Amino acid sequence: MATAHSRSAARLMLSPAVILLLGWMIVPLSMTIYFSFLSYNLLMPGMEEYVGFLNYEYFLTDPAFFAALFNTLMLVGGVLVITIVGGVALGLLLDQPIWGQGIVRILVIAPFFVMPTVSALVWKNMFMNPVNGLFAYLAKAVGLQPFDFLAHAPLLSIILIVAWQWLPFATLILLTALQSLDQEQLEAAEMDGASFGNRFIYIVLPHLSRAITVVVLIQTIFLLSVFAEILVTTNGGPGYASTNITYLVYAQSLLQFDVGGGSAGGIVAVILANIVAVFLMRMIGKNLEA
Amino acid sequence: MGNIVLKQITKSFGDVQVIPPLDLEINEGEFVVFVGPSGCGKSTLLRLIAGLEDVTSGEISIDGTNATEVPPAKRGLAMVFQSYALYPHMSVKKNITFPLKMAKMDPAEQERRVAAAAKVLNLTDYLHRRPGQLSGGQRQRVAIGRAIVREPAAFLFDEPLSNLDAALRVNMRLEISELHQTLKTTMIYVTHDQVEAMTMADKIVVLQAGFIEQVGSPLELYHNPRNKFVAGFIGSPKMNFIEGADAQKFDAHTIGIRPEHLTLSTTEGMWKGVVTVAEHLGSDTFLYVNVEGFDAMTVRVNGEFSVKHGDTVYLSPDPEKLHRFDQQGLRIA
Amino acid sequence: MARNVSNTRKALVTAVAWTIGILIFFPILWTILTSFKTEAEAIASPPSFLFFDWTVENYVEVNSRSNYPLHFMNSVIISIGSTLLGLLIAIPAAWSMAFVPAKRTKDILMWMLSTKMLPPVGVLIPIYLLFRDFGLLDTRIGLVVVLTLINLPIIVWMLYTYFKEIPGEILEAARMDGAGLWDEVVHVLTPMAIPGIASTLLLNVILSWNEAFWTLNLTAAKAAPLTAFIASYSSPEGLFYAKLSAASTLAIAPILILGWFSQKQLVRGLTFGAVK
Amino acid sequence: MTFFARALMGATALTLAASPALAEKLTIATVNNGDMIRMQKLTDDFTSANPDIELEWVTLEENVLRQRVTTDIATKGGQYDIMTIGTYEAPIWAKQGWLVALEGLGDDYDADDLLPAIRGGLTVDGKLYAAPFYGESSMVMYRKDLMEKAGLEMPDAPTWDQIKEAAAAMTDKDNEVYGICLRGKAGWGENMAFLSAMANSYGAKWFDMDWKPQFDGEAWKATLTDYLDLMNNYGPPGASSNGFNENLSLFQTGKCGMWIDATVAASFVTNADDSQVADQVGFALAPDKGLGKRGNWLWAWNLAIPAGSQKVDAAKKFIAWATSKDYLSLVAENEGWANVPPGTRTSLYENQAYLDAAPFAKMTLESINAADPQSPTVDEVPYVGVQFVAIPEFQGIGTAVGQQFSAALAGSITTEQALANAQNVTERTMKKAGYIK
Repeated sequence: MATAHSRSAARLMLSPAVILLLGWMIVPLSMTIYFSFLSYNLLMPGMEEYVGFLNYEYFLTDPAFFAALFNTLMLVGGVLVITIVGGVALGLLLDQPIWGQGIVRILVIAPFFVMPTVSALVWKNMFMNPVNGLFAYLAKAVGLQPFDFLAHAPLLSIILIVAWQWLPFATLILLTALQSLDQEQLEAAEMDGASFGNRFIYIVLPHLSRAITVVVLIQTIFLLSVFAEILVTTNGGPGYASTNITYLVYAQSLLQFDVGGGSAGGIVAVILANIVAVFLMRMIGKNLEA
Repeated sequence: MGNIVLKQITKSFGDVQVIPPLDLEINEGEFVVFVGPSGCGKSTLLRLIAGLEDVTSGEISIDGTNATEVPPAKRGLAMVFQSYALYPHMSVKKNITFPLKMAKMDPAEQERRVAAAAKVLNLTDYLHRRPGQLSGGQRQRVAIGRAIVREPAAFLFDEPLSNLDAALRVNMRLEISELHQTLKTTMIYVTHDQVEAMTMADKIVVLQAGFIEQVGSPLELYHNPRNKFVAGFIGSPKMNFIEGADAQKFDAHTIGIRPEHLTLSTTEGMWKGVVTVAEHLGSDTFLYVNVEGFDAMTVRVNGEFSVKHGDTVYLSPDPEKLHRFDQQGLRIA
Repeated sequence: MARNVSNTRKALVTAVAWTIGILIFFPILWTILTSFKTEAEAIASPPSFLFFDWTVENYVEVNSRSNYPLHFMNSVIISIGSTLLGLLIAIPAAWSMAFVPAKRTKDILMWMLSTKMLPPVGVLIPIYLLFRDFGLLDTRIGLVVVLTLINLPIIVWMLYTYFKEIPGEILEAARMDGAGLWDEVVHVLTPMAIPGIASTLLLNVILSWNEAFWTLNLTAAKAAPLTAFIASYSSPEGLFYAKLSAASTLAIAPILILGWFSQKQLVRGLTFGAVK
Repeated sequence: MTFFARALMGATALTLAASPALAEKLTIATVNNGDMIRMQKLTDDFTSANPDIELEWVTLEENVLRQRVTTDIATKGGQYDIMTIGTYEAPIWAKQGWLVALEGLGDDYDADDLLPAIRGGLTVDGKLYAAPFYGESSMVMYRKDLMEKAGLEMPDAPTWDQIKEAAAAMTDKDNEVYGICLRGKAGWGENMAFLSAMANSYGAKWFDMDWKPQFDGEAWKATLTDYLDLMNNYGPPGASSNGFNENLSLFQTGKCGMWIDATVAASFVTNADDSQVADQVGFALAPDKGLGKRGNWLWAWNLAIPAGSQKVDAAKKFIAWATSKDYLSLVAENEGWANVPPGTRTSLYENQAYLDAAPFAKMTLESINAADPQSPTVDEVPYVGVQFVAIPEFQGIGTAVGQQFSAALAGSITTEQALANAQNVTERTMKKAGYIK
């Protein structure tokens, strides 16, 4: 609702952002599409030739591709589940009256500030290392064999590291949402005879749905392109056990310097990301309208 | 200054026409109230005059010049919003000064006008407070202050009292009326409350679904409503409407009779009914009477009149004050 | 919370909350502690918690090997620069989306967000070639531009949700009061949205500070921020836990301190108007 | 577009101009290895002699470094004036014309003093394209005390069977002593460097003369089986993520009985400051299987100048300084002879002071001389390179195969699966690249 004047002003003010993002998307993307139809190895310049869909064929039939697809979904899903369940639990806990709430909140929020590279290095070397790591020490102290996290549960280990980084984010949003819950509603439900569990399911959770939606949306955006954590800890291995799509594309284009193959992979990743985006927007768009 | 003429203006949002072709003339110095049920287009009409919305077709002229394409700031109008729309990050003084600053007025003149407005509105002691530290009535006055310093051609009020409690509302109503007496500037006032319309207006414009149902002075509307809608909308409690055989007796499709124009008797009358609720207000008593054959009727009687729930009473209309309407709801003269 | 809670219960909840808080914080604490150990002590078994010979030799070593002040300044300039530039572009965009919504506003917003889902590795080579041609490799300006672009969708979205909470009538009042578009945005909207803008700024400084792909791949020496600094300690020959810890502490400390000091603002920023 | 480009370039030019441009600045990309870091600390010696040259260091972890410099040189990004590159890259890049030939490094540079095996790997068409900073082969490092305790003696040139016997004898898992530590972390420069070299001694090879991958052969099967056998029975936990550095710290903290890895490690494990077992380390040649090849590799980290650099003269000056005989003496003066970068110059191995200080010197030299990149395998092969195949595709397939073997070590797939996958991955890449139809 506005005048033609303000509408054209609005278009003018929106345009820098749209044009920049469009440029940022289209220029490299069209180059990538172009490269994806070439046989183009960075180490052999001057040998580029048109090869049709060969790069796509190789990328999509690569046994690593399906592993990577699965791992990507597991990684995103796993981290989302851990952070949301953990975030709700922590939120409920911190919503209680406690001494030193401010300090606890500072402790809980801290991992969010840590660079992904640093957190991966610290977890890998100082905690998960089966010989010198702290977990190995604890295991030995109670008489257990140290567990080799990155070799025997590589994907889970990465999920844990990433979840550690994102738990503060989820906790804070959910905590704030909990704090805005009308206390009278809960009391009314209690008067109506709802148990704690019922109050949680019928009152608290619906109230949190919007906050959970935001957590899912934002985290998915970042989790789809988790990269540094894998590069630092497992290099995608052993085998393809912790290779996600992003890492697979990286391996193609920057380990093998197969720019053609990497570009095809990049385009496939873009398509997949858009499928996820559409799903997400459908699911979430409604929840955000209100 | 302050003569506003609307010629054949229409407004559509997409395919929906919210204002069909409409003509209206507002004279200089008039206090005009747009009244109607919510969604009748009265706020949209005000926003069209303000320039916050474009007209789809037609022409708006202010003081004889065509203002249809003129941006809001240049129309020389001031507006008071329902939510007051004060700038929360500015002090009262800065709020009031803002339009003057935007007009790049001489600072000394700015000072003078703000001081004058503050004095008129009793805001002098609050000039350095933020809107958040003021009561609802004070905020309302700041919003008005911000409007008057500009010395506009006309004031536009968009339901300005709806966020105030009942007592304050009566006060502010008086203050705005007084302000109008002092300034003698055109004022256009939008409300859904017919009491505000009746008490403040020189001229009432009754709107329904974007149509102007009737334009006239408060008493004109009260006494000679042009149609059933206006008759039902103006006046409190609402007019009683009777259809069917009883209306036929008066050569009409529908007859309307105001609660204050019914006489009540415990012994005889035209219609017999049973009292369902009696509201004793002290000076007056409103009775809701279930009359056989048609709906409940409202009757206004003297406060001393003693009846209670379940009593049987007889009602008779004052034939002089009877309103008759045809099948289309138009008044039969 | 008008209810009275017994002190026993409060003590119990406090104990649980503190335990969990410390557990979550522990990796960071451990890193900081390790940075003050000698390399041998850093891998000693059993590990020493507080009672070891505190030493700053790792910090001395890190500072003699790397130009920490340069990397630090680069991180500051790049993260703040890109955030400010982003705000400059995003404020008008968010204004127009929030106050003059069109049919496709929601779609544009979602499209903007979806550009963030593209894997950056897929477009590194094209961007590298473009940067080379524009002479932007290893320049702060180049990184500011890239980080602005990758964070722009988030900035626009956050501002949009904040602006939506500002009643449109206030902007209309400004328009009636004779404010032009510029005055409206500068004198009315921006000051009213200061808390929202501040938290958007904070969150984006953090995201830019920690961005490790573009900052590492588009820089060499002059513009390399702390993410590149860390890359030189990640797995050298010999024992390195203590030096890695010192370097890590140096890399995360500034943003950790900033985050803690501005915690309240940030929490609002993180909630994205999600909680309304 | 051009306007935009110019505006941006103008803006960058302004920022660049802001820094004092009196001295010539060299941007040097290096790997974060000990010898390189030592060089960084000693550069005052160079800059005081060359006040008009300033040095800027980009120190990165090996994998990141390789990716950064390769991207930069292949796209002609021009971010570095001097790059640290390996023996693998040098010939490939030189053939592409990406490197400046290192002629005129000064009269006293004495290129003929460089070890022939190392120099040969860096020479293309008779010209040197990269100057070796340090060179290495691989050898067995073992704990003399543990061998003695086990009642065994390590021959100077052991066989794989003797290695296995020793590993079994030394393993004492209760006390966290593991008989043997080997690389397990996936990567063509990590586990595959070791495994390719080991495979050479088993008579295995990457490709036959038709570039057909050979992982389906018996020789590779024997190699991988023995490797897994050794590691599963006598290796440390978490071996599948152990690379050079991880094993080094394990060995230094006394957790390994033997370690077969780069000869440069010798100076670290015998350095009493870092190593808890410094005085107990013995050295032996890499093992063999009696087929005429030993399982040792050949590698050097080298300094090279990308073609198109505007600062070739200054860069040459620096390279001449960093890889000179004088630099070796400089390190010896400051840090002792044991810490000089090894494996590049014949004269070093004729220097009695060095031989006295470095008990591993003789074995290092012998190992380096025993490696022959031109003829790495028992059978004839179409490629050059001991623990790598000097073709551009190798980084990709080497790492992919390394992932499979690492997965086999982690126990998530079987030996047969690993070999089949390796064969498949290699075949696909070679087909795509057009080596085989």
